[in-house]
Amino acid sequence: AARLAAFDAAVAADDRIEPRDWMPEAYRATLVRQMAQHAHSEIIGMQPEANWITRAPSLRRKAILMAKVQDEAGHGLYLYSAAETLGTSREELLDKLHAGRQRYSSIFNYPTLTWADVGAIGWLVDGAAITNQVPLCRCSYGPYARAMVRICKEESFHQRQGYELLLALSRGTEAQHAMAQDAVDRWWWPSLMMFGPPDDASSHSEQSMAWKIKRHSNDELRQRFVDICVPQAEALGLTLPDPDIRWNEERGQHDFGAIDWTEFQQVLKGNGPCNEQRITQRRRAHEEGAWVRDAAAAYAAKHTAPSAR
Amino acid sequence: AARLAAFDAAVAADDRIEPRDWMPEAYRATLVRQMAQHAHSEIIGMQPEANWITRAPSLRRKAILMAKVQDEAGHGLYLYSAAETLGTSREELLDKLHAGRQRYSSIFNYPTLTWADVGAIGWLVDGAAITNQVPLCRCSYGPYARAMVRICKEESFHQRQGYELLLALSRGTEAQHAMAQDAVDRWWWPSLMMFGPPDDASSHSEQSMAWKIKRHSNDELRQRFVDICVPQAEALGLTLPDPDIRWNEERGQHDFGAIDWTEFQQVLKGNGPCNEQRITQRRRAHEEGAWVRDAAAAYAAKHTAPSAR
Amino acid sequence: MSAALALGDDALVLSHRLGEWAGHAPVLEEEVALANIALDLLGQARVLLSLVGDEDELAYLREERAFRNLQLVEQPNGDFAHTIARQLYFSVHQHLLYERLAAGGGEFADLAAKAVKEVAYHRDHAEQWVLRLGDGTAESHERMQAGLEALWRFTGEMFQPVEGLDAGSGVDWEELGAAWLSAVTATVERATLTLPTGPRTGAWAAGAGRQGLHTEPFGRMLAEMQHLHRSHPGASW
Amino acid sequence: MSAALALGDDALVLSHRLGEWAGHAPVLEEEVALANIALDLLGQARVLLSLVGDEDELAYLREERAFRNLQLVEQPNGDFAHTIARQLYFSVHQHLLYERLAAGGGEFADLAAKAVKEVAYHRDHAEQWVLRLGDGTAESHERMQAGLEALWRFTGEMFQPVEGLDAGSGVDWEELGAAWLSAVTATVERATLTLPTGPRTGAWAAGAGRQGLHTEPFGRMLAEMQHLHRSHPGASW
Repeated sequence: AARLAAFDAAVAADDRIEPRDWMPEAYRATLVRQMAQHAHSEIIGMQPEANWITRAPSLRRKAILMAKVQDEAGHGLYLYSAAETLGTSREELLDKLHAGRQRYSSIFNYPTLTWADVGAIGWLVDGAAITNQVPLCRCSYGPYARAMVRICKEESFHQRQGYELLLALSRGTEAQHAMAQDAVDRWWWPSLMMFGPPDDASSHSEQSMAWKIKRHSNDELRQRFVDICVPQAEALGLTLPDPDIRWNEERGQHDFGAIDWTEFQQVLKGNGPCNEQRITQRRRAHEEGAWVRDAAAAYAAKHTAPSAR
Repeated sequence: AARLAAFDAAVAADDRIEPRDWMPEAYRATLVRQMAQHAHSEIIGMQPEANWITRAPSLRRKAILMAKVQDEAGHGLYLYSAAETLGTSREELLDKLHAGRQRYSSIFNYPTLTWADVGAIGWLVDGAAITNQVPLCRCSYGPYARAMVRICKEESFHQRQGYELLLALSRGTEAQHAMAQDAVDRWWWPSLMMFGPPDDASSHSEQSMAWKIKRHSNDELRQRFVDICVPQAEALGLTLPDPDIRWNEERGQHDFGAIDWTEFQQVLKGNGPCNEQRITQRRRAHEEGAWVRDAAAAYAAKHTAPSAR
Repeated sequence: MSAALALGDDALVLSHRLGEWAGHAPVLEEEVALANIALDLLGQARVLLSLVGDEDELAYLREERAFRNLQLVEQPNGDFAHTIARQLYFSVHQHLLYERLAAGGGEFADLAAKAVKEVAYHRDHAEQWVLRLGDGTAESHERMQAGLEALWRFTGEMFQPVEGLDAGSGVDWEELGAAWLSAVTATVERATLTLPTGPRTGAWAAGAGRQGLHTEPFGRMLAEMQHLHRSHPGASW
Repeated sequence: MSAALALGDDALVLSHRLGEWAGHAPVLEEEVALANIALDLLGQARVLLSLVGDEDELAYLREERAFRNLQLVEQPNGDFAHTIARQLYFSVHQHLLYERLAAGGGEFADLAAKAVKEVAYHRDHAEQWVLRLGDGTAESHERMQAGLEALWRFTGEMFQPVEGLDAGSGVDWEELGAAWLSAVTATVERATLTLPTGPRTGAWAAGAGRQGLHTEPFGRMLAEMQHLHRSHPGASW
């Protein structure tokens, strides 16, 4: 009880909880679940973009895209490491991902159909991710907060690159402009769904807010995202596919249309366009890599410094 | 001895030897070897052309190419069937091919690097094959001769299509013309090698001539081929890559340059550009298809007409 | 002409996928058979696309989002059982559709009447192989079942009405869907296999191919198919 | 400028092949490492191609026969051991070559001096993995040996003089070949593997990449790489 009081006090004082500190089991479990989902999203999220590395239309863009996908692998590494501070190994978390017992962000179950999708992912998907993640830099769990600082910095770089890619297309040929508009049409609504169900239907939120893992509600963040995107879309010369978007003087925010939560639920349930494909590729890479990991382990065991034996 | 005399008489009289007829073991062995090599060449020969089916530059050409590759599979079927009349199963012959104990024509160890190569294979490789094969339509062994009649008819169709493909390129854009010339430059010499070593170095020829399996020497056929190609190249507006080609009034034939038999021997020995690739693809297709063949056999066994059980 | 484009693209794309088998088939007879089917489909595609415009411009110069084929036909070949599952689902559909179009007397009646015989052969080829693989060995049974499962989710799209094909041309889409289901069920059961039970379209992917929404492997297929043609703008071949 | 084209194409093509690993690597650390190497090579390629002309025109608008890269670097990835074998053969060569170019004071000296550090890392990465796989498990040993064998025949081409790179730029090709052989032999033996013994070039393929003669998989690689760029003539990206 004393430990719980100390924990509560630390959280209340906006102190950081560190791995060696005592913490409630539910807090630990919530963090592991969230960090794992976040790490999984980084590595599954490599797939839709990697789909275009080999077809990038200029060497400059190819270098940018490769570096971005590499950063995502790097983010996966930080996040799995941060989760390890809570006593769960990467191997364990990957097994859960492959068995379908842990999730990754549903957004990556949509396909990248054209080059413009790479831009739309940068602008909208990374944009939504940042909106979600910036508050996590002040999360009560230290290792997670510190990982997020680094990740957010890189993500905002990616977001600007995505925006700039779309801008080049929007100002390019007619076909390029159409490609950019088409991508925004397809990615806009799924991006809004990235903030999760509406507040009145969200189950985990309250406790997470109390623990200062989460600091804003889904709907608050979604509104913030819409307000950021509307002027950016205008600057891009592209239209957001929602006729109901308009400035609401009274609220000082944008109104926007109703989200089709049926689609969200379907994708979440595994019936999205790429659920099967993403998890299959991930499992296959892992299985086909097993002999490599085994070899590295066997070699390390053979060649440990003799003094350590 | 009486049987041998009857056999010799039949061959001398240009009668056909049929499967039920007695024949010398060496005659049978020579035929099996030659027909197997011929059948193997058809199925390995599908690979360099199939390499371009998915990239054919017009739907008309794609249809022509698909049909051609299909014909080659069909020729393989006739020839394996013809070989079966001598008591060797297709399975057995394929095993020998896959084990490297029987050969296929070395020409297929060269890669198809551009679309024009499809034309050059049709014009030159099929052209050389026909020159070799037309006399086989009068081969002393009936089933082989009859298979060759059908095959030659289709091959000469392919040869004309190859010629026409090259003609379209030669008369097309500058880049297309260059592509055609480049292909002819690469395929000309290997095509001349298809007739086998020069007569003074050829081991099997004499006996085969006596048995009327072979009716012309390697050098005779090679000369015939050169004489056919020279005016065709001119009509195509393409150059044969041999500065020594010139009309010899005295002989009434074309002179031509010396062949690099070192290259021929290297390719024959397995060191050509695609030897490894061709046989690996063939083996893999066979191995990966094993479960399909097993299933078909198991099904057939289960569902044989009850009366037959 | 969107119906001609839809049917033409189905034939064009499936023909291409079957063409990828050349040199890789499990047995020589199947090199011949798969090429045969691919050639029939390519022939159909050429007739149908020519109703819309220049066949080569349409095949080689459209971008991915302008193709109107079913997502089913663009799926990669996988193993032989996977290809056969795709053949079963598509050829039963095409056979039933072309029968109805031929009988319906609409604008595609002649074309369908000409093609229906070859399509019946494609269907027979697929059904025979489903029987052999389903009722062959344990391994082939398992692979055939896996092929049927993997592609099941793409089958719903086949029965979403195609603009330009309606009662006037002889097609009642609901009836077509029911006829397909009963034909496929019969074959699957005879082959000792089990009809898949999952959803027959993805949430967002429902009928998406006809609206130009495809799957990721399709873009790579088009890159290979179109590269040479696009490399020589304006050239004749 | 044919030397810049040769070296630039080597880097461009190998970078592309390594980029194909993205999302498929056996372990997350290798996603990072392979992408790192691919990025270094792409950077080199951009500098080198820019010496010759517009980097994108050269990368996207040349036909297969105009590429001057070694056949080694265009070989498909195969399994991880196959990729590592390709990395070993190439990166040891590139490291030794760039060391000599940097020291030689010729026209590529500055460029090579800048790149030699990253190339040393590529070499170290490859050598470490050859050790781990060769001296790891029985399976990894066998796969690593198979990778070395399969690519051995493409190694001879690396030591055929490149026009524009001679004694003046610090390269003695025979000495380079000997240095390579001794370095590769040392690593292979430390890894308990056996140096392959077959011929080091195909008869007709000897040094063929530098003359624009490539292998069949390269054409498909280019189709994928160039398709989008070629689909929008004149567009900026």
